Amino acid sequence: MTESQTQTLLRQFETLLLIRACEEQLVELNRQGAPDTCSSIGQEACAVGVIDALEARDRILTNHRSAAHLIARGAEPERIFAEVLGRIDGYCGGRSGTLHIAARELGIVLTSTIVGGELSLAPGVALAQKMGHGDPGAITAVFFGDGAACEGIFHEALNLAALWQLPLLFVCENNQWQAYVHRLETMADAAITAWAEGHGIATQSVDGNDIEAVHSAAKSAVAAIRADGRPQFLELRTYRLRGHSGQDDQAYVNADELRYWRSRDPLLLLRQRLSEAGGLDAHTFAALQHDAHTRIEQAVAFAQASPWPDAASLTEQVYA
Amino acid sequence: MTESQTQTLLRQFETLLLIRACEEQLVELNRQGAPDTCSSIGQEACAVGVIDALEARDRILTNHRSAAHLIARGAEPERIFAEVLGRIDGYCGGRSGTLHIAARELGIVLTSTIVGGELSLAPGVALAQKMGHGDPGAITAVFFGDGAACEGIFHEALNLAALWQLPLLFVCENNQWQAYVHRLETMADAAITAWAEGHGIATQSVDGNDIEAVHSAAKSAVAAIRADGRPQFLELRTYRLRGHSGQDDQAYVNADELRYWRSRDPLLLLRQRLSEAGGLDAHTFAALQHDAHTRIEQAVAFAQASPWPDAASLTEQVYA
Amino acid sequence: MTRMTTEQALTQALHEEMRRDERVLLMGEGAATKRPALAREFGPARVRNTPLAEAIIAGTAVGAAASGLRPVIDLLFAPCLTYAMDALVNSAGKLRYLSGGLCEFPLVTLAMTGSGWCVGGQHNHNLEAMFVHAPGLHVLMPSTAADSKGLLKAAIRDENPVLFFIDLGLLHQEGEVSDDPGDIVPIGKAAVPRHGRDVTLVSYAKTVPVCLQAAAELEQRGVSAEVIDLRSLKPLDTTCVLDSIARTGRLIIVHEASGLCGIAAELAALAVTRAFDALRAPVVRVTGPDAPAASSWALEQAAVPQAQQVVDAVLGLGLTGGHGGAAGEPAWRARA
Amino acid sequence: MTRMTTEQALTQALHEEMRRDERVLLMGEGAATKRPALAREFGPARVRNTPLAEAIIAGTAVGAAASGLRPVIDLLFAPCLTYAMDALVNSAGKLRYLSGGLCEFPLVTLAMTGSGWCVGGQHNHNLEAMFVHAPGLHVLMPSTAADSKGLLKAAIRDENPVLFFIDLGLLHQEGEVSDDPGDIVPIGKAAVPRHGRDVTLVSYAKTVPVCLQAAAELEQRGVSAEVIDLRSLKPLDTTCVLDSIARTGRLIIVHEASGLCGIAAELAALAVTRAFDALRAPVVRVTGPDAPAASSWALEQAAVPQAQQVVDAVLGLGLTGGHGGAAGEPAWRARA
Ligand SMILES: Cc1ncc(C[n+]2csc(CCOP(=O)(O)OP(=O)(O)O)c2C)c(N)n1
Ligand SMILES: Cc1ncc(C[n+]2csc(CCOP(=O)(O)OP(=O)(O)O)c2C)c(N)n1
Ligand SMILES: [Mg+2]
Ligand SMILES: [Mg+2]
Repeated sequence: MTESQTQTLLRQFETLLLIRACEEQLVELNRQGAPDTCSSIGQEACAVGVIDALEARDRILTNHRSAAHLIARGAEPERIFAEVLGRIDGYCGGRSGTLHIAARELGIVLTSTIVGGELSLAPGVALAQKMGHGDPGAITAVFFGDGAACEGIFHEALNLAALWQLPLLFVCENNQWQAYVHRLETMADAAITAWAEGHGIATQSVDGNDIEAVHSAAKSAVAAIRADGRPQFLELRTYRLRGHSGQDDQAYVNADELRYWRSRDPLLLLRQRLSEAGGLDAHTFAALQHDAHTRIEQAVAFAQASPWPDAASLTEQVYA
Repeated sequence: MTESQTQTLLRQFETLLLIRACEEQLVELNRQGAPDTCSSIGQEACAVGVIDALEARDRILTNHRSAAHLIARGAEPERIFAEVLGRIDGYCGGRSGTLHIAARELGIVLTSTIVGGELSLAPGVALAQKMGHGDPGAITAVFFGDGAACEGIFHEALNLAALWQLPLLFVCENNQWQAYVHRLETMADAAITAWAEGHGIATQSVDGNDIEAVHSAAKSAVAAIRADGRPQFLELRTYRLRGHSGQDDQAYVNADELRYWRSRDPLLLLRQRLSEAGGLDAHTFAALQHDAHTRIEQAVAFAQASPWPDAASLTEQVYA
Repeated sequence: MTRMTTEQALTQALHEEMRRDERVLLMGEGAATKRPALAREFGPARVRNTPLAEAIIAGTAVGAAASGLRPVIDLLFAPCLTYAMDALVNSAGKLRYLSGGLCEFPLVTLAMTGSGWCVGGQHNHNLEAMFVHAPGLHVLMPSTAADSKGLLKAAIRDENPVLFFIDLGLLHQEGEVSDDPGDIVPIGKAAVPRHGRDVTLVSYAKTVPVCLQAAAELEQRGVSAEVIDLRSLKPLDTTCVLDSIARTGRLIIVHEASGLCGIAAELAALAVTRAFDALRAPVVRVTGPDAPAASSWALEQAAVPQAQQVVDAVLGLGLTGGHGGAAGEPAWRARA
Repeated sequence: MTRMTTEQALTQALHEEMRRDERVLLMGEGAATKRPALAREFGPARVRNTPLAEAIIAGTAVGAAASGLRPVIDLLFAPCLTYAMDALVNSAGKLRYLSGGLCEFPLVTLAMTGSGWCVGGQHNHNLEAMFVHAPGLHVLMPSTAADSKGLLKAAIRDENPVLFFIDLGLLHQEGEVSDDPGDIVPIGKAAVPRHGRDVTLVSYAKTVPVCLQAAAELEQRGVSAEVIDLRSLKPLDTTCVLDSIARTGRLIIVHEASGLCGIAAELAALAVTRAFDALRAPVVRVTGPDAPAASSWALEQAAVPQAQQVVDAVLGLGLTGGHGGAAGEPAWRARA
């Protein structure tokens, strides 16, 4: 590994730590009575690997499981926590809560928590880019789950993107679960890429817990889209290490499967990789983790101090 | 050709003639002010070839372009015309009109004119069969267009049918048109079968204007479903020889394409085939055609004499 | 002014607005085929035939609207909107609010509905009230060619997602239409095509001419009826309706859609919550039944309010002392 | 009688009905995972986890219902119904009628909605009025554990397609529930949990307890309020409501959904079209706003009618002479 590669991985590792700390804190807050959230614990490498392959001019759409995408894109944990807690300083002034956070200043332009909603909206964002709105050469990336791939809108979005040659990167975080249903109860094993390939879209399926694999697949997909303007498809095989949301105890999860994927925790994998390359000793690791936790503690304090939105604003911004 | 093959084809030819005469009469009635209909002129071989491969115990779902399916299944033209004209003796008492005709006595159990609606309903009909309702060993056939294949529900229906191993025959009459849009403006050329194959469903694509090809493909698909209980997919490549509906003048249709497909009119093809096999001389042909027209004239007279539904019945049968 | 059909007026509105603003684009199943002059002038990037897939057409329009374009989508028939409900109701109607005002969705959705063509309940379903009930959307349904043009232009210029319903029964009716590309009809303002003193008839779309006919007949019988054409169902011009009720004291709402949780319910509620003291008689709803649209001409006609029913309803209020009770409402209407 | 939560009561209803009638099956995303006892007893053919695809779940239920089965589907959250609208509105609601009565669709669709969990507008949208407006469907939304059980059982036995809305805010509230598997609560009958003379408070789901609380407070102030729990939104128990209005002369409708073309509009219309002479005061709607549900607890609470608002609305009718005009309605409500 070159020094610069190590530096990149180290920076990415810091982001993974921040996301993990954020998600763990959200679970803890929920345990204390704050609103429920869908954590991306176990899937952090997908978010960071893909978003690091995008540029500031690019646009992103995400869904209910968005904290990792937000943080990978540089969102302030302060404003994420404020949003989840329903406070005025949240990215959406507390209106969204955890489920539909958009942050246009970061290029995270639309978020839908209707499963498949992000897929319905993404071609339009890419169409606007193709028709000259936004920065030249910009593309759109849409994050969605394996569950969303079961919705009919997935098929419609793939067909339109292929047909109209839209600069759109489909990123399926296949975390094996669709709320309380295992993916293999809903589809054949290799179904998702088979469906995408049925639309003639170039497809890659990679280990979503290996950030280098994700990052390099994403980079090549993004380059291809910028070169020919056509959509690309990325399946990231990963795992939802916690329950669907909040305090879900995963009682319905096969213990062996969970054990297997825990051993493949993306943070563990990257830490090993960095250690082996001599880029991360125990001391540095402890320091980085401490930084992440400190940052999150500050964020929570900020959020808890943020005022509630004024009830008088209840019907503002329904209409333009 | 064996004598029995010739007899089969001759019987099928009579049905084609009856469908054609029916459709032409519907166009003429519309010209005179009766409601608009979507004619299956050019697609008759699809209906007859598939439905002849089914048994009485099987169930059928169709859509807005249903006259051929109805007649192929033995529907009385009298009651079809009465239905189109909104009269009490129609299959649905005039409630449906042309667009949603169901005829449960014939096993044509549900018809939706929402494009894709038939696809949404069909797995449920097949599920009931699989779970022991209806006749043992029965299967369901659902007819739909290439346009319907663009709707997301197509993907959802394929996935569910494959996953739950439903005894369901998907029959896509790919007539190259989706109302006023050519199919190739909406999808890649081989898209429909590629989509079905993406679901791991066994697929055949045959010349829909060649009734023997359709019939033999349908027979093998039906046999396969009865044998293993899994869905099968049939793409019938055909052509909508008239406009989308009523008096549509097809001004937007490429003249060469239309000329090509007119030369491949399924009635023409079967007539040639029968003539070559010595099963149909000019005299017999004229006699058969005369019979078909006479039957249709009677049907129209019946329908026109049928009373209008009573306005007092307007809100009956909304609720059970 | 030029005489033209509603269909022509709508196409003209599209033409003018696409010329005025290059961000406007038209998408739909057959949008280019059916409006070839637009396709020629603005090309395939701005006038797009789409796959037959309402959900993605609508979703794409919503995404594009949030990203600098101003899409108009033609979803053909109102019942097809059921496939586009997520994009329209959950995305266009809610994401501006839920994001704290971060985006706007300037987009127009066209859909036809209404009786007259015997197409039956899966192509003819007056479900506009569903979109009035949902937050964040505007809903228009004009009755004249002129309003169709002027309101469609206003809708295209509006920053909100607009549902624009076209009454199939009015599509080929002619009217005088303004030639000035600058003329629009403001959203949210009702028209009063006939002034009167004794009773207010509120309607929209196909039943506006029905009310005007009823008003003419009522005049013969010494009753002066005011006719209000809502045009815009959301926002509703409550001021216009309340002013009229304040003068007439009597309200009859007439429309083809079911009255149950429909516009008629909303206006009756408006009257009894905000004009109670002015009301001198029961409000009457003369609406379509709680039933799908039957295809048969005989049943289609029986479902659509007719002028005579409106006249009977008015006379049933005792205005000329001739009738009493719920006259004018056929039996099945009693349940709505 | 056994004390249990609404959630438990619903599961018990499913249990009993699946035992009684082997045609009943349960399908949905997580249906088997979340009700493991049912899955164990009735097996994977009758308790089915489904792919995440509401349109085909609903369509399959409709097709199966027409073919001898009696499906119950769990579509989780009301806003997800937007994906299933074609199957529910165009197929289940219309195809019986359009086929001339050839088939029936005995199926139940479960969906949760309502405030209390800070989930925001894409999981919390009280859109039950859309299904009341659409023809051919029944719509239920109970307020107690007992009614939840009894009505779900009735819905499963009914030959019509039923939308069964579960108020998220009531899911874990407990109540006494009948143990007799033969007990059902008839569809279309309102309950009157409190009788009164001066004013009728009509509500359903979460705001029924709100009205009961308001009624208790009003009693302190010498006002006797009757509280009607509709339970069934379609068919509506108009007789119960009209009888009450005939006695009290005053009507206040309270619900969390938007009032615009909502149940409140329908009931206000009912009053002014069919009980005009009995009305002694304006009808008042105390409802949620014409806005998506915001996630923030502060805004969620501001959107949901509270007992004090109901009390103020009643007092605003001048019943004790203390208040006048539109008191009790916050400013934004004036527009609805
Ligand atoms: C249309 C729709 N159906 C159901 C839900 C409830 N729900 C929220 S997330 C989720 C699981 C989604 O699975 P997947 O797409 O794989 O994403 P993941 O949660 O695994 O990230 C469900 C069922 C919803 N929000 N929208
Ligand atoms: C969801 C929906 N969208 C649009 C329509 C209007 N429409 C009726 S038939 C049709 C074309 C359907 O094309 P296809 O599925 O190929 O069937 P075909 O008419 O060619 O037999 C259209 C657009 C409809 N009925 N339903
Ligand atoms: Mg998943
Ligand atoms: Mg076609």
